[in-house]
Amino acid sequence: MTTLADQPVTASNESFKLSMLLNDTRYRSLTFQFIALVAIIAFMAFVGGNLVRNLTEAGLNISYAFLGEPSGYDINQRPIEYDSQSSHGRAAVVGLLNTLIVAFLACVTATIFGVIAGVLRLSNNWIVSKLMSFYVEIFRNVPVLIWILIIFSVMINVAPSPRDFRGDDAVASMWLFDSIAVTNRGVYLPKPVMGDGSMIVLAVFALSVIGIFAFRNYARKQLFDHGRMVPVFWPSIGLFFIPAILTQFVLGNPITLSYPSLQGFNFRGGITILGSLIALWFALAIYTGAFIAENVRAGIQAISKGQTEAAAALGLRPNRIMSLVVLPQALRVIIPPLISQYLNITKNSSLAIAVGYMDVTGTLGGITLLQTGRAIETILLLMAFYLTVSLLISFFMNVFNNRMKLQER
Amino acid sequence: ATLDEVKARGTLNCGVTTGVPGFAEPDANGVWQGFDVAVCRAVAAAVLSDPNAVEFVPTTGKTRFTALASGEIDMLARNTTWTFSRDVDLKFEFTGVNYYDGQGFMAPKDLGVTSAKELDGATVCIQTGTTTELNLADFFRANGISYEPVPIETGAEAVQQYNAGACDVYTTDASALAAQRANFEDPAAHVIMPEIISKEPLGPLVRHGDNEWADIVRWTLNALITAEELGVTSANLNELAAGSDNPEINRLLGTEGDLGGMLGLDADWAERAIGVAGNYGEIFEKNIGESTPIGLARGLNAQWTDGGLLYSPPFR
Amino acid sequence: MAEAAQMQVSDEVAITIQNMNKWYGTFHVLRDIDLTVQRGERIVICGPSGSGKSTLIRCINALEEHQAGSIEVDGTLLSSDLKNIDKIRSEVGMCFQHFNLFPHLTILENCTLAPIWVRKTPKKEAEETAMHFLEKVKIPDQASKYPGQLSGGQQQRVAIARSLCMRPRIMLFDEPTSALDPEMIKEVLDTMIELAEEGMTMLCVTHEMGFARQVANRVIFMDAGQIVEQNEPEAFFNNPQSDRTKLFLSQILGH
Amino acid sequence: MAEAAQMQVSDEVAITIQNMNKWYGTFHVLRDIDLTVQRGERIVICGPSGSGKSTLIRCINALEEHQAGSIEVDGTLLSSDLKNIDKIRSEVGMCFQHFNLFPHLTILENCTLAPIWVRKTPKKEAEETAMHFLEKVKIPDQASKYPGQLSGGQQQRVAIARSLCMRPRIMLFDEPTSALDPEMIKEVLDTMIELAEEGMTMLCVTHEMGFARQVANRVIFMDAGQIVEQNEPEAFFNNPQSDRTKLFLSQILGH
Amino acid sequence: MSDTQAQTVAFVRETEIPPSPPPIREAGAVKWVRENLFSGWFNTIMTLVALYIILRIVIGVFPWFFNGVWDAGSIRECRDILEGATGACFAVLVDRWDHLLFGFNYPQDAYWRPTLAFVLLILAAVPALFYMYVPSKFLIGTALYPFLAYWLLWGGTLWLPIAVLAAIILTGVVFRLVESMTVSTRTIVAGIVGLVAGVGLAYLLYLGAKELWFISTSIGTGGAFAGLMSLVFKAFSIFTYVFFIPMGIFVGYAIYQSASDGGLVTLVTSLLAIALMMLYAVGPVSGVLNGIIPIELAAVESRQMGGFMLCMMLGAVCVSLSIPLGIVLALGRQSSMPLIKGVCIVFIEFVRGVPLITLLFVANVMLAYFFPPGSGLDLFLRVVIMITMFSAAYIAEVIRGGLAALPKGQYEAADSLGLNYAQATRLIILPQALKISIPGIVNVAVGLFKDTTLVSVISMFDIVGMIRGPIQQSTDWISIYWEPYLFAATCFFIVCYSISQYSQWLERQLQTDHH
Ligand SMILES: Nc1ncnc2c1ncn2[C@@H]1O[C@H](COP(=O)(O)OP(=O)(O)OP(=O)(O)O)[C@@H](O)[C@H]1O
Ligand SMILES: Nc1ncnc2c1ncn2[C@@H]1O[C@H](COP(=O)(O)OP(=O)(O)OP(=O)(O)O)[C@@H](O)[C@H]1O
Ligand SMILES: [Mg+2]
Ligand SMILES: [Mg+2]
Repeated sequence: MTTLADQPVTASNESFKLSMLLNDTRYRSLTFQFIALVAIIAFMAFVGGNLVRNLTEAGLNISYAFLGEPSGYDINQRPIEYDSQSSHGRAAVVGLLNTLIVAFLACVTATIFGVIAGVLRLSNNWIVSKLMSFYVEIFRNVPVLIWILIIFSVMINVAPSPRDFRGDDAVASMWLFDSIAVTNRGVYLPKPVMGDGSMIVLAVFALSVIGIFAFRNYARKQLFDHGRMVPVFWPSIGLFFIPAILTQFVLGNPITLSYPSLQGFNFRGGITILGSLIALWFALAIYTGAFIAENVRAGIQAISKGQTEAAAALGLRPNRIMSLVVLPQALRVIIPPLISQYLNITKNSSLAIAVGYMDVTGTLGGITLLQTGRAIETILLLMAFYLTVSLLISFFMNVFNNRMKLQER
Repeated sequence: ATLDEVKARGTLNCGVTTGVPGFAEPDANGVWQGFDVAVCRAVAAAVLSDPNAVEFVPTTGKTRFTALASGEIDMLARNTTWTFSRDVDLKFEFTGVNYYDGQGFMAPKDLGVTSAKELDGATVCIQTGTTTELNLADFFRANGISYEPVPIETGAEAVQQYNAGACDVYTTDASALAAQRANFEDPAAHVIMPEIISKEPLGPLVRHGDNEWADIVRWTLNALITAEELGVTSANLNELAAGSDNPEINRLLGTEGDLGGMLGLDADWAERAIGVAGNYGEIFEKNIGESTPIGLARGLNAQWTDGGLLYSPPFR
Repeated sequence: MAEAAQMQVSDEVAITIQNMNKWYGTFHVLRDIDLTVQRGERIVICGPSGSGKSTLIRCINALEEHQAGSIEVDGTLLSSDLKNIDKIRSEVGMCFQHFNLFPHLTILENCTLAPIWVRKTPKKEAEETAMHFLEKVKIPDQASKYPGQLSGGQQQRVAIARSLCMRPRIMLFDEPTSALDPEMIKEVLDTMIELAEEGMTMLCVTHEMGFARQVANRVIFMDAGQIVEQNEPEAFFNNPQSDRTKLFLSQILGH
Repeated sequence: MAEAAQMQVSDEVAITIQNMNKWYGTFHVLRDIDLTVQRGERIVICGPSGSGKSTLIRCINALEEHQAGSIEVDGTLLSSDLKNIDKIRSEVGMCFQHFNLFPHLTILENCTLAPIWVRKTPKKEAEETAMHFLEKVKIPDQASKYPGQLSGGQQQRVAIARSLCMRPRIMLFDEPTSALDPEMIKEVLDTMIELAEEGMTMLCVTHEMGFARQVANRVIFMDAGQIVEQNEPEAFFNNPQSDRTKLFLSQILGH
Repeated sequence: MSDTQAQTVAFVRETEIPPSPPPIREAGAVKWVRENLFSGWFNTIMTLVALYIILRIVIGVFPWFFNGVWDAGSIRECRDILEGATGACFAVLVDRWDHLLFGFNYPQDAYWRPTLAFVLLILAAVPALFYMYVPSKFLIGTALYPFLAYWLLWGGTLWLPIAVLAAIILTGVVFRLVESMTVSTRTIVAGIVGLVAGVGLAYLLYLGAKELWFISTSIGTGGAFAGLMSLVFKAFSIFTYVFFIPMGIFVGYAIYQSASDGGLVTLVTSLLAIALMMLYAVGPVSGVLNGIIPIELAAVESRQMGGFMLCMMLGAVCVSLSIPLGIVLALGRQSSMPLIKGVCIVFIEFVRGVPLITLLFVANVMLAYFFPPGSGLDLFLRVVIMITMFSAAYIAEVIRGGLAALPKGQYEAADSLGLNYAQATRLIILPQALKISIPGIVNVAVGLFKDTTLVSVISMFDIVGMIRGPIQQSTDWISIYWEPYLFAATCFFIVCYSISQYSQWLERQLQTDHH
């Protein structure tokens, strides 16, 4: 029946009366919104007018010209090229990248800490579960700023300084056949130097990584098609290392390592991971890990006992119950709060300056602000940056939530 | 105008740091003490006849300029370096220099470094705040050597790092270096290097455009300096205020001429200012001098007559 | 119908429980349970709430440990040996009161999960079996939906199909209809009757007396953790021996 | 009994629905509904699931908007004018399938809430009225309990009492018994019969045919958003006219 | 049916089997250790690792802790006493105890006031926290507490908080009065109120329009963006010029019109009443009363507050302010009106997206520019505004969860009983939604309390600010590090841990509660 009657009719030919603006459900909400709009504009007028007047009175103007001027200061961690002659704008970008670096590292590590602690908290080993509760409670209930300060200080006092490596009676020594130096200024790792043919080794390595995925797929297919269980873990490990190492050996060591060594005041050569980065990274990770541990625990406990029992009654073994039944469901519960924790890490990384790590709050919102005195401009930029990051993260979270929504009637 | 506001309010709002040993710090009773603080008190005594009529407003490096610009404070007396852009671009008025500082380096003796120029590749702890990072960058750049900066917010944290060996050298204003070193467990194990890589004239500042107020602050500071030059001390102040043979002392202390009236104050404004804690030299000795735990020598801050830079324009 | 069903009872023993006792802490839930179930027998267990019915059948597939006595299923002694537990569980299907379907998997995946991972059945084969049993419980067209999209009766039938996919020799039902409305109860009972007619060994906790009369070989009445009375349905309902049973039946039938 | 009840129907019109149409998006749920209800009439609405029964009675009480046609309740035209909506809602009581009691308030508070806040009745008076109606539905002793502490049947009766406290002239019931078990159904139906005997105008969506026979003046059968047939109960059940009705009745009575 | 089978099957128990105690396999302690610590190789390894970690920590910290010096005047004296041994210098806590707790600036003879306020806070919190056990009349004490606490902390005349309280109570009376008026009386009130509100609004809007024009003329110089902004503001200004009179008339008329149902009139009258009283009555009345019967404490300015007390104050004030704001935001976000919903979403997402420390910078360096020149809001107030906004956004999200958890039937039932939006929200929806949200709100509160330490970055002397500023930078305690931080951590741990334990307890209570 595709008659006119299949479409809703909206026409209403009552005559309009002023009181309908208030009493008629159709106009009422429009009226309220109009009033709200006027109120917002009035508020803007108040705030904006004061701002303009105050700025004129102080003889200030809003200008972002300073971003193009040379910054004049150095930054200890430079993901992109930068020196003291670069502009403030570039310094801001360096800081921004530094923020993202530490936030990313801390997110990954916090997740690992959190998952381990959350699972161990449910362990039936009394001492371990109590230790984890202790960890969670002590970190959750003390401000993160204090933790950052304390952890940083512990690290610089516990790790040896480069001085301790010096001399014949050195108190400290490098790890793993003199290839890694752990100092309170940072960790120095060997850096690969690409010789001839190293591309082949890399290619083999890349292929073997792809191979691992292929192998896993194959194993799954074997199970699904022929009901044969192929072991996956050890072959994967082998596949990861053996082909690349063999090629390296066969081609006569095209990739060599340049080891860090103590030269002058510091270790040089190799890859440096700054101490302040490590401290902030670790502090944020261990602090947020405590919160994530709670989320993980709650997520696992949210899966009703019935699910485990049903799986057990079907004959599934405990590790399979975990991976096939409990975890897939628990993840739905765990991931949304997990993402908020990631947001928190990003925001808390703005405390970086307490350990001397030059994140965006340290460069743009710190030295640049200090040198140029452009408080309003820099703070607006800062807010815009953090806002963008969190909106992006929230966006991904919503996408995830929608995809993972349980099908219901 | 600021003067009227201050008088009407009955207190002087003076911006200070959140704490620099010897320069500005609240003691165990919460009373602000220190070298910068003394300037505030002197101004308060000159204007309001009461050295305690000061509301100390602690500011950080980031907040100090807005606090002054927005009128939250009447004057800023904290370690703020007098630079061109602050004076001109940020629209402030520096009213003089109460401490000639310069950025220096400190290193452990066993590092075997005697000059800052040997610091190629060193890790440097910088206490951020004023112009330190810029000076450092300029110095190393000018000498064509490299370094690893470690910016740190507070002196306490810098000392933590420095003592744990997380940095080879520690740089900040020489006065602060000396103060920190004096309180190390073994002060003798550390050397302050001869190079002073920057000029850091530290002084009080006020907002641009209110010249009457700027004059009051400027000449109060000058009164303290001149008093030392002329030998006016807290001990002989009362005696000299009754009149002396030196016409300049008389003009300073208001027994001759009407300098106070020109400032919009009364005749014995300077006497009150000096009466708070004595002249510049006395203030120096009491707060940061060699007899204190801070233990600073006069150095550049000696009177010009003693080979220093302190040179107050004449009271005439 | 009861006569017809009885025909298929064989002389082989499926489950032997001897002198089994269980405690929760110091609370004695099951006392001296002795029970032998023949292959193909269909047993209905009833009794007041809290009498230990659920606990009993949960002990049979090792969801709970018992502390004394022995349980033997298909000749395998239930001990704390994991191998035996696995063996028993793959032979005993269980159907819970609250279905306990896996909400993150489709109906088909619910049904093929255990065959693939426990029995290592090839996926294709597992899916065929699953569809077979889904047809049996009359919901093959729901196979690709998620549990949350089905009605209660349908969910319960999926739960039955899921256990059947493991081709168990013995099925345990724990009040399979008590969460359902009358219309759905009928659907589920029909499915169970069909199973019964095929000669499946069944232990079923239920208060559906109609079902008991129609299907069971034996009705067991439990109270306070003990088996108080057991008999053939006709005899049990028409001529209960123990006073406790009489009281219980008067309540349940009068309702 | 049906005759006795019929006595009280007056000639005044309580509800007039003319040519009413409603859409959800583009889905046409109600089509050309015409219905006149006299004061004191008791109407039972039945029909297959999804036929729009709930939607119809929710429109009468403005819980849903209709897009075409008119609904007039007690002489007040239901339009988007809030005043009219308020007026109608205070004259029409509604009783939901899932009770929708306010769990954070006691039974007494549930019943006095609307009289106090909407009718501005003094609290004391409102409580007296509430107790009166709670007595009427035979649960005066539960007045100070919370809804969570009552059984389903008791909750449903509280829901009825709650709407009665507003002294509505018209009561709408949406499957008031379908969430209940048989014993509780009886409790609720008894209460409704009592109300009917007092001459309350009632529209009731239900499949309880016993209730329809005993109480209704008229039975309305809906399908696919249309009123397919309406008649007096005897005639409706014994001699349905439309094929659709016959089919429906055969299912529902055969069950 | 064969007879034999019938016989084997029939079974009737003749005697009851008595319950017996469970079999005992192993003795208590040994069994416990075996089951909980060494029940498998994995468990055994974990136990050993855990024990090793604990041991290391204890060995590392023990001497430092127990060599602690408690009595010294400065860090130098401490060192002399220790003579090179490892040991803490807890003397700093003794020496600066008052500063750590109250800040260095709070008058020493008035320490009893915050202490008393703290004790009273605990007493006042009890009826709210344990509402299920404490008779609800004790909540009156909780409601009175803020006024008393204000007086204790800030000093001044007691009559001021009393006058404010009186104004609030009076407003309540006005509310009741207008609500219970007959329609004809209310029409008169509505007329007057409508006139006042209409004229007042029109005037405010007129000022706003002028202001907007002023903005547009003063930003329109540099560059395309500024030009565009200038145009936008011009448009706004014209919009407001066009609408200020109609708007005033309309709002006045609307208030007048709503006399019959009374909701709007009542609300506007009460708002008007409280605004007028706050502006014109509270100050003079309290002044006069204080003139007659002076009850005064020495006034303390908020910039003199500091130490842990400042954290507690900020925490308590901001949490209690942000709950109502959070409720409004949550309701706004659930609103069906796109504009209002949009504004709430933008606000919430904006505030949640920015670190608190940046917001605090805003409070410190920017907020002053947004107020009329010279109005000089004090820093404490600015910080309170920012933290309140911050936590309100989080609380709004928690409450939104609670609102979403309510079944739709509750809204429908309220509608069908004829309750209007305000009544339904206040009587039906919020009580239930808030109850669900309590644990979440408590979590936000704990987080907020911890975040109060961030005010140290804008030169306020909370406990961390106190340590990083005046203590570590004093001549006596120069660069002392561990001891004060340890103390601060302990303070926070005690408070936060108690709150989170409370929250868990409450969660359990709510679970077992009738629903
Ligand atoms: N995990 C447990 N810990 C302690 N006691 C328990 C536990 N599980 C069950 N019980 C107790 O054991 C007794 C038997 O429980 P069970 O579930 O077997 O009863 P049931 O006969 O199935 O009752 P219903 O008909 O209500 O399901 C009950 O009294 C119950 O309270
Ligand atoms: N909010 C909605 N949006 C879209 N479609 C709806 C909505 N509510 C109900 N419907 C549809 O409108 C139709 C009528 O629904 P209604 O609830 O009135 O049926 P009913 O006759 O009461 O059925 P039941 O006996 O199952 O309660 C159904 O097909 C339903 O799917
Ligand atoms: Mg049970
Ligand atoms: Mg319906």
